[in-house]
Amino acid sequence: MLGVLWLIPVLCLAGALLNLALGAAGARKGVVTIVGVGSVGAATLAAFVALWQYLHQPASVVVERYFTWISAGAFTIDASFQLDPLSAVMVSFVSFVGFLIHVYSIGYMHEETDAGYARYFAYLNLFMFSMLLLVLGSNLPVLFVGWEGVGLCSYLLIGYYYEKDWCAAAGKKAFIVNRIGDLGFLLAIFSTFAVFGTAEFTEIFPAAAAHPERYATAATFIGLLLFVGAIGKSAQIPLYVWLPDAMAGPTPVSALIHAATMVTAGVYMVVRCNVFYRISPTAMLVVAIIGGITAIFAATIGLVQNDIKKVLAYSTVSQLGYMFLGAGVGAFVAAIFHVVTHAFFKACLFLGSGSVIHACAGEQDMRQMGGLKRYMPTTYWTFLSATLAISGIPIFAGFFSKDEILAKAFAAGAGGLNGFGSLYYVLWFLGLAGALLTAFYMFRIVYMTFHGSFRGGEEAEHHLHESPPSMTLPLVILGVLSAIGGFAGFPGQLFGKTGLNWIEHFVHPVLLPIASEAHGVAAEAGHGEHAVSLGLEWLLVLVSVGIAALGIGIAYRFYKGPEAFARPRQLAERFSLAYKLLLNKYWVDEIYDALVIKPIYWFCLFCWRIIDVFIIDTVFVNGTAFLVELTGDLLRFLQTGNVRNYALSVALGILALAVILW
Amino acid sequence: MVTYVFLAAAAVAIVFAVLAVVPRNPMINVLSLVVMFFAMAAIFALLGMDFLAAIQIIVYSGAILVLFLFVIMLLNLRTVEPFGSGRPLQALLGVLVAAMIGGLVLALAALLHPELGGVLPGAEETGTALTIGRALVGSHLFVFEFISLLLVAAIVGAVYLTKKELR
Amino acid sequence: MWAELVVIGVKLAFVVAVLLTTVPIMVWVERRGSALIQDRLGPNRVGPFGLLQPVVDAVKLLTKENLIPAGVRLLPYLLAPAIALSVALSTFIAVPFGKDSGLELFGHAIDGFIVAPDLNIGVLYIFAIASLAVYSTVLAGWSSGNKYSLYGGIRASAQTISYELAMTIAVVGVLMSAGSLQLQHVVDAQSGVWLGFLPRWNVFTQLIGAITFIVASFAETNRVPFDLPEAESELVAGYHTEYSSMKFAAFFMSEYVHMTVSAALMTVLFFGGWNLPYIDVPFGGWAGALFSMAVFAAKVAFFLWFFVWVRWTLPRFRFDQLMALGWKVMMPLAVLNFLWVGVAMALGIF
Amino acid sequence: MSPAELVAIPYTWVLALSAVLFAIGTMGVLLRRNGIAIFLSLEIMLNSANLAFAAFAFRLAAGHGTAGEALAGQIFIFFVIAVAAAEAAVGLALYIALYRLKETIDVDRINILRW
Repeated sequence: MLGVLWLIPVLCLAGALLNLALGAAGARKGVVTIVGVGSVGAATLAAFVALWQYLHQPASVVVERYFTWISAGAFTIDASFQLDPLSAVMVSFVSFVGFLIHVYSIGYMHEETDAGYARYFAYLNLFMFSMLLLVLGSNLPVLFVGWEGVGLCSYLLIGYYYEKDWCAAAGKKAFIVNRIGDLGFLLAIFSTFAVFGTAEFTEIFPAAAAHPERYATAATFIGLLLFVGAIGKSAQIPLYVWLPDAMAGPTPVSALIHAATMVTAGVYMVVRCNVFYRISPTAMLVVAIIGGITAIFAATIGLVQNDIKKVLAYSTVSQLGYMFLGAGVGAFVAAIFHVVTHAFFKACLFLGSGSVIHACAGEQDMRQMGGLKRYMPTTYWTFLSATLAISGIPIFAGFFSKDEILAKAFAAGAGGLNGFGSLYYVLWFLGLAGALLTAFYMFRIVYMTFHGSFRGGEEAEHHLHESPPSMTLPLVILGVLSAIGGFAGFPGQLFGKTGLNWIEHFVHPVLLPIASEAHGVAAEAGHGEHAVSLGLEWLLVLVSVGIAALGIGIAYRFYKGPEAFARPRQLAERFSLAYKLLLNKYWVDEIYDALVIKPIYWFCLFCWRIIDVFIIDTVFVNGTAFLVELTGDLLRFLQTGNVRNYALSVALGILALAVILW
Repeated sequence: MVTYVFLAAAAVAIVFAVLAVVPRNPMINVLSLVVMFFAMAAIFALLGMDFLAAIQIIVYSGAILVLFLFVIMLLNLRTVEPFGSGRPLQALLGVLVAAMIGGLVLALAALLHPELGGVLPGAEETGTALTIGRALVGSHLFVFEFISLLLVAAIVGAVYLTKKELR
Repeated sequence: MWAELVVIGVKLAFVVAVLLTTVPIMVWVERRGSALIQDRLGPNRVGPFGLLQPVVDAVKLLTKENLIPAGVRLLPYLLAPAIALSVALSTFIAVPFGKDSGLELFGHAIDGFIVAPDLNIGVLYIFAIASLAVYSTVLAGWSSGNKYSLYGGIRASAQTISYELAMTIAVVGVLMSAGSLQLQHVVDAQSGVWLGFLPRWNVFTQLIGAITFIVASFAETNRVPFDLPEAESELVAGYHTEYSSMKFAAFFMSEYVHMTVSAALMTVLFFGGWNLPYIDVPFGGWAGALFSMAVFAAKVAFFLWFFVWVRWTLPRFRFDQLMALGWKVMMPLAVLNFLWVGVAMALGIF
Repeated sequence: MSPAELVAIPYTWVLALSAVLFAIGTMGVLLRRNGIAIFLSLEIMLNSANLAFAAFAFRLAAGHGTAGEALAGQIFIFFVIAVAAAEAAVGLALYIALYRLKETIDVDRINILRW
């Protein structure tokens, strides 16, 4: 019935291959643009067609099987896609945002060489293919293929400027760190096969939901392993280190891969596997704790960074932390909701920053900016709307999603979810603090970049200019979306009308009902409204809004007006140690370097110098050769060159043989 | 009767084998080898292998040794080297080794129980030719074909080697 | 046992006598025939029609001085003519020359008018012996210590070897259709009628084979048009340049004996031996035997005349032409005949 | 296998003959310097080997084995002869090439192929 489902990724794949071919053939930018953007546009169209068809048919889950991918004895893996509320939401926004960013890339990358341009779009299309595969896959292996695919593309795109070795290094870092997570994911897949005998979502989740007690331990195990994978892909503590470096890639890439889509794959996966977490309190708690800590931790680092993209990167990390916090407190729908809104405003922010960097001729240090509002109004306004959204100002998208997560966290604390009530209170508080910091550093960006006077010097000031329409158009669309997109999840329960929360009702079927009510709280955590009274919820809303406003105010005091930059400097001097700590990102990279990388390096050095060079090369290889040469030198005297001697020796040999055999 | 014929043939064979090895004139070697092959053919015939006898004469005497004659005539060899000349050690060892190998087999022959041999019954008019032919294109077909391949290869190789351009 | 020996001895004597007497007759026929063809008289002084001429020639050869040139390698020089003659003579012992219907001689069965009746590799034997004819030429040419003789010897041997192949392969067809290596069976297989109207002679069933064989035997016997080894008129007279008197006579006789044997082989292999077309011999016993011998002799005589006829009709080939003919025409033709026989036997045509 | 008529020759005699011939041939190979002569001695050795085959085929034919076994010996001799023909052709061609190159086929003077 849904014929177009397979079309969505395959279109992108075709675009990618075609672009690779074009790049090899040395085609002009125009052709590449048509192919690259056109294919993704077509895919987006197909996605919306599929969505439309899906909405007009009863079944809540549609699985399309195409062919048997692996068949080994009893166990087979089909290449099959699944369309259910969750993947529907993901597909639609992934393809849409992806399309916008493709359009944006036309303007942003137009200075590249033809070959580079083609390469860029080929990778980008390939990424879209992998991401859609990931989202659509109806079993863990297919999902994993997409998972690895996006990893590969992120590596390729981070290292897009491979001439600069720090870019290449960043790409390698991302790839390697992701490997660690992928190991966990693989183990999870294997154990899933071991436990359930299959990896089809439509089979394992109902099975697990039907017998929660039987599968509790397995669920804990698998859930934790899956979460390891999610940590790697979604840049959570302790594996978040690759994401800030990933900013080495072109800004649209940062926007698409490292803000909007790929990094949220982990969240998607956790939500997809919500059943495991809901029947295993431990796993759930771990998810929540990691999420909460990451949220605050990354936010603190973001406070003092001066590279605009770095700040955005750390904010991404902390927002991802929020999403996991949501998942951890059982607000899976809220988490997905935040994924969507975050995709909107964070993409908008990155594209805006990209436009700014574009204007400042590649300058990324905010201290060299300022007063850009005059020169690039469109960018400014869209950026501002996105900033308000992320800061959680009402009406704007981010408010609804983030506030719902916080509310659910509080509700979990109040409801004593899985009996860890107090812990969830702490997490809620961390989230709140994170919100404050978020508001602060986001407005810090706004003020340092767009307000005040330009600090970049005259000649730089001359060619400040608004970006071309191909870049501003996506900005506008995303800005509007980040303004109004939140109404998809309007918290109707505040007004006693639950029906208003569209996304809640749409996605909720994904949360399969757990059979026995032993874990009733988990089931109930889907709708947290009974945990806390209506008044308390309103209070929470007001608190978070106030927090956000407070953050904005502080930012205003620090970076706007006459004594801008004075106060932060004083603070930095007073708490110089803390300042250094934050500025150097807690020296996490250095610690990892010392604890992990150096030992491995030394080990490799040992393998190289001792084992390879000495033992293998010297002793074995050259030693053998030397031995052969020596024997040759000795034996060559037998080679008289006289045939008759040879014949004689042959005869002697025959004689000896005969005597022996006698 | 048969026994005497055999002994005579054997004697001829041995004598002419020696003549084929010892004299320094290659022509004499070849000619005596012809005679020796005739003796061999006679022995084959005595052992009831008449087909082999014919083949022996046709192939060896009629073809191979003629080839030798050609080469000897064409190269018109002047090398008159006394038997076993040069390298006395080589010569001594050679004689010893050869004698010992022959002695071993002789000893073997002496140890074995001297049973009388027999003639393979063949069709009246074809003798063993028919049976051998059947076996060649029957159970031994592959080797037969392979031998023909080998001969073709040999011909090509010989033609190539003796081309003037080779040098 | 002794009786057997006697029988064999008688046969042998008979055969040798016939063969040797054929030689002078053939000499006379050759000379008169050439005269006839070239429209001259030929020898007509000694005896009626010069019939005694060969005898005189023989006397001359016998009484000539037997000189041995300087620088010849004596042993092979003397060996060569002997080899030639003995080879030519000894091929005949496997050739049957008459129909045997269980006759007796000295109260003992003569089983077949053939010297070696139970030589069951018949034709193979003939080829084995014939393949030795090369030695006579090679040795003669080489031992004469004369480069023209050497060239002649090499020419002759090369020619002999080349055409031997074609000859053998051509005969293989006959042996296949007869299913035997022995010539008496080959002859028996040729009695009767083929396709209803042709005599079942191999010349009809395997025409290509017959032609190949005849041409090849011309080359084997060093007769025109293939007489390069002794082309005295344009090349120096081949491998027996240095031979004179009786040694030369030996070569000479061997050639004619060879001719006779070839004629007999043609008769036996391709022209039905002593079989007459359509009619089989009317009376048995000695009469029948003699009659069959007469038929056989008549055919042989015809082929001998055919040799002479061709010799004085055709010009001589050049050596390269000869080789080309032998390898590029005769061999393929022979193989073609071989294939044809195989196919025909598979299809049951004969 | 139908009862074969015996021949009044012990097969060991044939074997002994082959031994003697083999020894002679070996001596020739080891002691002659003329390449052609060496080749001839080689042929003698081949023939003696053939004779050994013949000896045992002879014995098998006398009822000590199946007809197939007895025949195998003769067929092997046939193959040996064929191989000998091929070998003679190639070997003599080699000698001719060699003679063109070095004006001799004295194997003691063809010894440049060494260290």
